[in-house]
Amino acid sequence: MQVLAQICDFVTAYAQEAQLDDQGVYAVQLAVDEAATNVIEHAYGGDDQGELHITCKVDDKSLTVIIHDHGRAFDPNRVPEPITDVPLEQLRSRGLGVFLIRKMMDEVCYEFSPAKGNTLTMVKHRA
Amino acid sequence: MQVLAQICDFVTAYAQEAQLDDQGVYAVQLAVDEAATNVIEHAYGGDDQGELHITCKVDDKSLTVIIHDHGRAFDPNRVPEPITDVPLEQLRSRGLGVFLIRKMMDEVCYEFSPAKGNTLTMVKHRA
Amino acid sequence: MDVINTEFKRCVVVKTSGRVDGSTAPDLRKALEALTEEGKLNIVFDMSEVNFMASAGWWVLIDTQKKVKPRGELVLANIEKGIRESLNLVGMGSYFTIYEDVVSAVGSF
Amino acid sequence: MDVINTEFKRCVVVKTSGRVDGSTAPDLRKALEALTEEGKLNIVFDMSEVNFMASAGWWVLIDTQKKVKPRGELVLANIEKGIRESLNLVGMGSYFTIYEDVVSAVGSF
Ligand SMILES: Nc1ncnc2c1ncn2[C@@H]1O[C@H](COP(=O)(O)OP(=O)(O)O)[C@@H](O)[C@H]1O
Ligand SMILES: Nc1ncnc2c1ncn2[C@@H]1O[C@H](COP(=O)(O)OP(=O)(O)O)[C@@H](O)[C@H]1O
Repeated sequence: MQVLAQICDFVTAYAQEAQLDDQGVYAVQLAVDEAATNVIEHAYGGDDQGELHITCKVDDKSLTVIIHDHGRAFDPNRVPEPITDVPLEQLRSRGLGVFLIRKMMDEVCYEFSPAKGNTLTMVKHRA
Repeated sequence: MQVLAQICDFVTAYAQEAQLDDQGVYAVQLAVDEAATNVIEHAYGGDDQGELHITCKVDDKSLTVIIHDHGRAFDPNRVPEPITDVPLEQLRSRGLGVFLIRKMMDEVCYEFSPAKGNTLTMVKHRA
Repeated sequence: MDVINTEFKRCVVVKTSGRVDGSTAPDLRKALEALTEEGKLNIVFDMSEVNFMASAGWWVLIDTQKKVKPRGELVLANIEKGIRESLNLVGMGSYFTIYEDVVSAVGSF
Repeated sequence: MDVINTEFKRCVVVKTSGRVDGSTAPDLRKALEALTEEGKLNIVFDMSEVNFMASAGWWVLIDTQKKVKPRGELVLANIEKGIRESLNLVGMGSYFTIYEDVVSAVGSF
């Protein structure tokens, strides 16, 4: 799964081209890492077979990252926020990845079509 | 007594010209500092009046530092070594400065004459 | 991923470097579990050379914190700004005491 | 000469910089005496920025060590090579535990 480090390098180059500041670059790295991890771990039932496509677009005020996969339909916007204002013992280990994606990016848009599969479009504006 | 820092800078320049290594430079700094401190504190009865002359000579294998004062006669070679192989409680706080001078330098020579006063000649060879 | 432990009188400093993500977090988990199983419950995680921390890493730290508290504590030191902000943004910052440097973290035990 | 104290749970780190010689050693003495008078007997002297230490400085440390032992201890951290050799040459090295860095020194208490 060193592929995650490669994906990170790939989007980092575009994030810098989009002139995001350090916080913005880190936000994109984290959001894309969480999204890619989820595809790898959950979309294809964990057998490391499926494909994952990442496309980056830079314009004069933002970076857009599009992640594409043909795994099962999954809308991250429907994962509830983790409940984090509870005592440690009651904290349940789930849902943090998707929450981080939404917190780190300015826009997160999900589409599914039987032909095209899952398309997750994430936008980060320049600060 | 910031004069000690000035004296240190003065001899350091010669120690470097004599191409002493770092340990050698530090040894000279320490020996000269201890000798100058003793002159300032003890030679003139502590009234900050006396004179102290320092001369440095560089040759192709060593640095010679000569310290001259007109205070009372004092031969550092006659100060006994401090006894340091004793338990902490028995350690007596004296004689370390002169001992350091002898340990740090390769030759330590003392002369006194009523006309010329005290002359302490210290030699450090290049390693 | 290499994880290095340095034991002191009252705590252990755990250090790793680079990315803690879905692929490397299991190494960190193993190292921390080995410590808690030995009863080493005062732990400093030195993050000075960690430049990326995904949720998989945070869960390892949360699970460790659950194990060591209240008898011990896992504290964090030297967190990069971006990592720290992501931690606070999702509300996880409150589960950890964070120190500016390892000296302060070790000095707290 | 400025002397900065940083207090931790079980010890105080004392730091100064530059030259500790006949003219500045009294400042160090004052700072250390203030600590021992408050009953702070576990002390780390951080020498990372001390580049010169004359015998006047060593006597301050020896006197402090006499005061704090055996209930506490004065330990040294981060001593420059030249200073360390001069300490050992005159046989004073044995009166102090010396640590490579402040973390290890703080971690020893
Ligand atoms: N790409 C995906 N395909 C299918 N299920 C997913 C996908 N991503 C996430 N999930 C589901 O959503 C849950 C929450 O995901 P996430 O917020 O990343 O937290 P975590 O993976 O740590 O549980 C996962 O446990 C998984 O069941
Ligand atoms: N230049 C000097 N003139 C007169 N007396 C000196 C001189 N230097 C040293 N002394 C005497 O020798 C003693 C030992 O000196 P030293 O080894 O430097 O240790 P310390 O000064 O720490 O006692 C001093 O206490 C002082 O009495």
